[in-house]
Amino acid sequence: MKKFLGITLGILTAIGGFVDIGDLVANALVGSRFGMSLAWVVLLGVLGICVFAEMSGRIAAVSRRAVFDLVRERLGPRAGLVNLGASFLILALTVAAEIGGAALALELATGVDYLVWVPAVAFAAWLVMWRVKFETLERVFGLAGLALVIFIVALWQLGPDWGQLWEQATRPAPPRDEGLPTYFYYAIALLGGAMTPYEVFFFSSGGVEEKWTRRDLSVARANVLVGFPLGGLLSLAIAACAATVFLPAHVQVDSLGQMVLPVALGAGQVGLALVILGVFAATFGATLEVALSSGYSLSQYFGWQWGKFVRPREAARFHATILVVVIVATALVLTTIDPIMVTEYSLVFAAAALPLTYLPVLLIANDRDYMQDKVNGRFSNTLGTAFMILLIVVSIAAIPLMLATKAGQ
Amino acid sequence: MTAARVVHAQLHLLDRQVVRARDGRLVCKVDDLELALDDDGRPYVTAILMGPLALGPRVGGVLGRLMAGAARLLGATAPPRIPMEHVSRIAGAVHVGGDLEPPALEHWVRTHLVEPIPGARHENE
Amino acid sequence: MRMSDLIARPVVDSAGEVVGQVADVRLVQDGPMLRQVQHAFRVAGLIVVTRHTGRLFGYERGPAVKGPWLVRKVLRALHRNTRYVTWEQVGGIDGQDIVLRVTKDRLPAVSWLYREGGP
Amino acid sequence: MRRRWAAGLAVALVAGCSSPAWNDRDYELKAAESAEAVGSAVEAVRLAVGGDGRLTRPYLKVLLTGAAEQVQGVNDQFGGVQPPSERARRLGERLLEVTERAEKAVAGLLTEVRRDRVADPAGAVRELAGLGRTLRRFQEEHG
Repeated sequence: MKKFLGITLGILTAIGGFVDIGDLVANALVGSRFGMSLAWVVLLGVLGICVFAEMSGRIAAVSRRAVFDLVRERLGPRAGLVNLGASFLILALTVAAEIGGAALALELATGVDYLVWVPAVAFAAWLVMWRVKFETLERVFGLAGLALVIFIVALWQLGPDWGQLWEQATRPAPPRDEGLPTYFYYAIALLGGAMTPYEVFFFSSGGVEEKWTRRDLSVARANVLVGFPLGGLLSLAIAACAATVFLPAHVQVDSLGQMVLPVALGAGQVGLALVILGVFAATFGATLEVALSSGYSLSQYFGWQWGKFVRPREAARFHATILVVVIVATALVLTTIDPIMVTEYSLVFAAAALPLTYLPVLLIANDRDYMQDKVNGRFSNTLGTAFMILLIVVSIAAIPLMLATKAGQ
Repeated sequence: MTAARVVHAQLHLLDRQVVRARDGRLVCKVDDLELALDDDGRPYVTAILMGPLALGPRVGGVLGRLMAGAARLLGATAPPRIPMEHVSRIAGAVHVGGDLEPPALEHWVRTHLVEPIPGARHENE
Repeated sequence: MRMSDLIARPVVDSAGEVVGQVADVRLVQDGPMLRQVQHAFRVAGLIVVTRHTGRLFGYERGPAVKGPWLVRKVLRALHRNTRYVTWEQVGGIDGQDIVLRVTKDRLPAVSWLYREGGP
Repeated sequence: MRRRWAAGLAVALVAGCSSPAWNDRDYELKAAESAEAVGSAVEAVRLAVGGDGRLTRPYLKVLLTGAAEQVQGVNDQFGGVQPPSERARRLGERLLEVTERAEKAVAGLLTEVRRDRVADPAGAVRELAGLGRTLRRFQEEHG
């Protein structure tokens, strides 16, 4: 049991990273428009995030340094500041979207307008970050997010044409009524969603919060190898559900309510209750993950004391950052801006900034000053380099593709 | 006697995290290094400099000036320094001994914003 | 004086020819005693790059560093003209530039630092 | 860097909004897009109402509210575009006739759910399926 609870950091990171509000809807939308023909991107994203999360977990365990520490150390103060500005903007937007997402889940459960729930969700999230121990937070929300497994059950009960899903998945090309640029635009959005930088900010900082040491290297690795593939599996199940129910009916999913419909149709009211619980846990967990990440990245750039392993007064600037981010994000959601649209955009912007985060991780994982005998092997380096090339291509293509396809319309 | 240790300023010192050797608390980044000249006119490192007045000039541009300007507005005249003799280890982080004043901003945020909120002084549950 | 005053400063040789700019500063712990505790880090030399190619990432330091093959190759190609200047070869600072006592062709490549029998 | 992103965001947001139709073909494409959007909402409502017994009332209410708002939004937006010619005007009227029926159907279902539950699910599914087919055909003819 203790071993099992040891991997909840990976599960929370992955649930909050893979199946947060933006990805929930993006996966369902992609499933409803492209069937399973973009499944390869999710698999690629799982592999990529595993490679880099493993490196950043290893760095955290061996040197007790988290990712944004390394970003400034290797990119220098100026490029580091550019990355910080970009990341911070994306993080603040994402916090807004996640708060909105959790409130939308409550709306689905109660029928009461989501705007009413927004202040309550934001306050609860802040209170949890202020008072609850890191490990408790990670266990409660990581495990509650597992309710999303209902997507897999529902898919099975919907009784899809497995042969057809498989055929879509093995034929990676857009369906006849979709264009190639749109196809690649969504490929980038999915890859950006799978490899969002805050996943490694959070995962490595979480490792430091949990006081990982060299003895925990196997725990770190287990976290990566269980958490992220699980997140990927859920993403695929969401897309498959949408492909089964919505693709034949020509419905293009654009809301959280539509996104959970296949589960309700497949698994009934119990399924509906579970999926709403899962969505709430995932988005609320993501709120915590992203808001904490904003504190982590700012503090780690400037070298401030951060973390929940000290009393709040001893990490005053860290907690103040989180408080301000939550307040600003709440104000943003209350303007009634569509939270789902906000993440769709921030996913693509995040994709454009990926190399700036992952290059320093790759470099430090090779540095004996930090890693002593635990530097990258040839396997990690080969995969890491291949992904660096891919990420550079993605980052160059992301924004032009967004403009060319009018954000995938 | 072993050969004298060699490090590179940019690679091993600048922008590294400074931690308090006693308990691992995070102090600051190595924002810059202070140099003095020895009897033969050769420069050597006397202290680690921290804070916006050290980082601002390195960032440069409008942002860098803004950073330094904000610090001056709050009454800072020179960046806080940690003398090199307090440095006990240079590795993935720079470990320093001695007692350090909390930086001005941390102090201000602590007393004016964080401590008034209930629970600020307690361990998390 | 601060370390950042040295880094990124242009370097010219005794004939007035541009060598490049300072990318990193090599420090050796054999300076004056600090409060009888330890020796200070003394500036031993400058690593000078021909053009601004960003940070060195540590890959120019020779065989001691292992890294992804491709990244290593790219950085090595970018820094093939990187030179090492000992502090003794530095004449002084003239306005913006660091002026050397020797000509450019007398400066060793940085990889010389890591050869057997190097300093 | 940040400024470039902000500019990109602004352009993307503006591109998503309505703009005047330059010629007949442009208007026709706008009509097809609107038909697609309304069709998508109508089909989603059809699926939900068809599985009525399996959904909770608050959930169905939220889903229908969303769909009603979407259909109404598209109608308002498309109705606001000035047709460039007489032929285009007739095309637009043909579409609006269908989408306004869809708007009414969804709004009616929403009222029923607000009060209690859908009175005649089978009949509603038939009606929505018919609307969905019509819109789909329209989209394929003009898209």
